[in-house]
Amino acid sequence: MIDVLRIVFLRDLKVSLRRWTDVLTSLILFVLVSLVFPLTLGNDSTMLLKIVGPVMLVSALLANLLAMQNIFRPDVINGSLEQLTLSSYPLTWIICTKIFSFWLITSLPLLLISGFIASSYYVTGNSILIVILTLLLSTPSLVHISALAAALTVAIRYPGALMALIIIPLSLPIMIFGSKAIEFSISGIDVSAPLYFLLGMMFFTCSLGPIVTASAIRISID
Amino acid sequence: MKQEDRRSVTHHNLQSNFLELYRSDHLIFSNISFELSEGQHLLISGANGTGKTSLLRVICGLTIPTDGTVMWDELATNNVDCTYHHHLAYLGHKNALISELTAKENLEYSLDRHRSVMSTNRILEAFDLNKYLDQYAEKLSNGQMRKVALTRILLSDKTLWILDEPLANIDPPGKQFLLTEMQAHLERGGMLITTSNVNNETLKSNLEINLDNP
Amino acid sequence: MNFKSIYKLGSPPLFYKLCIALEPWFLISSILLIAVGMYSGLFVAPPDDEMGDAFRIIYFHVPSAYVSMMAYVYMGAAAIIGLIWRSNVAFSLAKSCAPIGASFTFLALVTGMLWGKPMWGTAWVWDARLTSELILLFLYLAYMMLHLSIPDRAKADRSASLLAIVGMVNIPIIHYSVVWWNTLHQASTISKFAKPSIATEMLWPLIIMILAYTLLFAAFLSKRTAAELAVREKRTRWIQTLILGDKSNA
Amino acid sequence: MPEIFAMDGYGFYVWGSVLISVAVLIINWITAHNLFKSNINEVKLFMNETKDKN
Repeated sequence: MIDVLRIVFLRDLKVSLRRWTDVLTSLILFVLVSLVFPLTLGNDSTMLLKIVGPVMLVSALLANLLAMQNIFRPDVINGSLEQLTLSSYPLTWIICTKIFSFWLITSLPLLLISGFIASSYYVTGNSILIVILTLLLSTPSLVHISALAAALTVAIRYPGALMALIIIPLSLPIMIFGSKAIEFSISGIDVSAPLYFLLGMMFFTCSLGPIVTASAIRISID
Repeated sequence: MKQEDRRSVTHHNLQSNFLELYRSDHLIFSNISFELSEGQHLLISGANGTGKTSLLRVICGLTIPTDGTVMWDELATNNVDCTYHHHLAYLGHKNALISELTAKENLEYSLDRHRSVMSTNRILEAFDLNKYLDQYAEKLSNGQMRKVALTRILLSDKTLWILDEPLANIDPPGKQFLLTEMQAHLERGGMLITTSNVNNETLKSNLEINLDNP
Repeated sequence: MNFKSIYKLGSPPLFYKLCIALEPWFLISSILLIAVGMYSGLFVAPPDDEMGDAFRIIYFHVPSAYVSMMAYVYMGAAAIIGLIWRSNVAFSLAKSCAPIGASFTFLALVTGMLWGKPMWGTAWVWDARLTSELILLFLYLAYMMLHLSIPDRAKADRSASLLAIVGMVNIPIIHYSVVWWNTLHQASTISKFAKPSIATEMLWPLIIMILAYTLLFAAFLSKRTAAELAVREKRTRWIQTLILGDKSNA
Repeated sequence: MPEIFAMDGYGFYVWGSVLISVAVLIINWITAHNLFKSNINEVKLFMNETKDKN
């Protein structure tokens, strides 16, 4: 079983690296969105410090929304997702590894970049670590919710708007607690409460997400 | 999997009774019953669009039929401890090849490859795919992609092969080799379900289901 | 235990007849109750000492908010039953809950804003309950949009039911994260429609209105479910005899 | 009588919500009724089709 998951993981990693333009689009979108706000709001540090949390989370959400559109779509078109559902291995675990490899490809670079972007927002000291930690805790949930939305809309021709309509309401708690965590760390308040919640949300979505996504795929492939 | 070992000695059989499928309220096929045991070949024939592919997808469990059940070793395929998918290899119209990977990687990364390198070379030699192994799958021609997909099926030592028009757009030598391979599979005690609308050089089949007459 | 009768209720013909039979009764009783409730709410109940007569909007806001929440839970339950037993009855129930629930959520939002205008001066106040209602409206829209954009009805039913279940599980999480976020921003606004400990003579019209709205929801639901069920079972013999049978009043 | 409608100054809001509630409920009933009628016709259409076919 484990070597099957390893095969799926390596295969998806290789495919995603070959399709590196998707990695880049989510990264570029993240940087661009974070670039727009200082330019439009002017660069006085108090204002920027106040909005760094929401900007980080919203751009992570948008990057996810874009990147996750083609997590299942190409595999359905070329028929390899059917082979995965027909394999004797549980589809939930295969979906779990697929989502993990996609998280590695699209969201991990965001974490690395977010440190620099946060410092460009005059964030100093360990708040930068908190920004990275918040994104580390919130992106897995976002990835799982977007994967579910992608699985539900895989049979639809233009799923863009519908995916946003599904993802954003479901990811509001992560948005709220994520931006609050960063805001607390900047204004020196104790950060553990929102971070614990983000951790809880992460385990909740990462454990139940693949199960629901697997059944969504079985239904869409029907 | 003790139960599995005791059973593997006895023969497997695939049975379906009164299968029926409606696609948004218009009938695709109904009342399909057959029993397939080891060494037998079931041919599903009929004109285009009479539901052959849908029937195959129902048999292999991708589509849930409106009525009727598919049984493997007397266990319904959606039963939890049914080992149907351990013995099933399905090839539909789509070749299940990832275009970003080369043909060799596609073969390597398919989940159920157990066969030795020697038999792999034999099949690749017969399909003369060796010179295309390092090409990306999207650059291969339709026929070559089909052959790579078929190689994956031939390599996977599953007892039941479900192939949707296996002989379509394959050149004569490849077709000949495929026919002999299918025959060898049946002699080894495997089971085979194929569809074909051009009923000329198909494998002689023990059972046949014709979907033409509504 | 009478599981048998409950299971029998799930059979499409019986459920269809039930819907057709009960619907007028639900409608009439709810209209009567609304008349009584509105009259007593608007004229009989004494004005609130703080808000004066503006508090009467509560008789329209709280029932619709209650029904909108109940409709989503009802939709989620029907979705679960539909996915497990693949029953057309449950899928029709889930599908017909969505538009009714969405209309009641819209109603709750509008009356909430009309309530906010005199109370806090601005129509839209980022109050925890109003924001949760708005998110609930988007969850309904997501369900309806997903159901509309998948051509094959059986697949649309199952995919949308999955979304309904995920939505139902997320409603409490979203609600309490909005409440937590709201307590951060402003001290909890003294709002009449947080648990109103209002006098009894103000309370009983509210109870009547809530009952009336629930009956109204039941009436709309049975009408729509009958319609959806008829379409899903149009191949069966029983629906055709029923339709031919009551040719007169169809 | 008129001061009843005034609702001491908040008349617009109270009666506004009353009107909107009644309007939305009536729209609900109309859409439900139309859906029922159109679905029943759809079933009838389907019956006629299948009747001619066999």
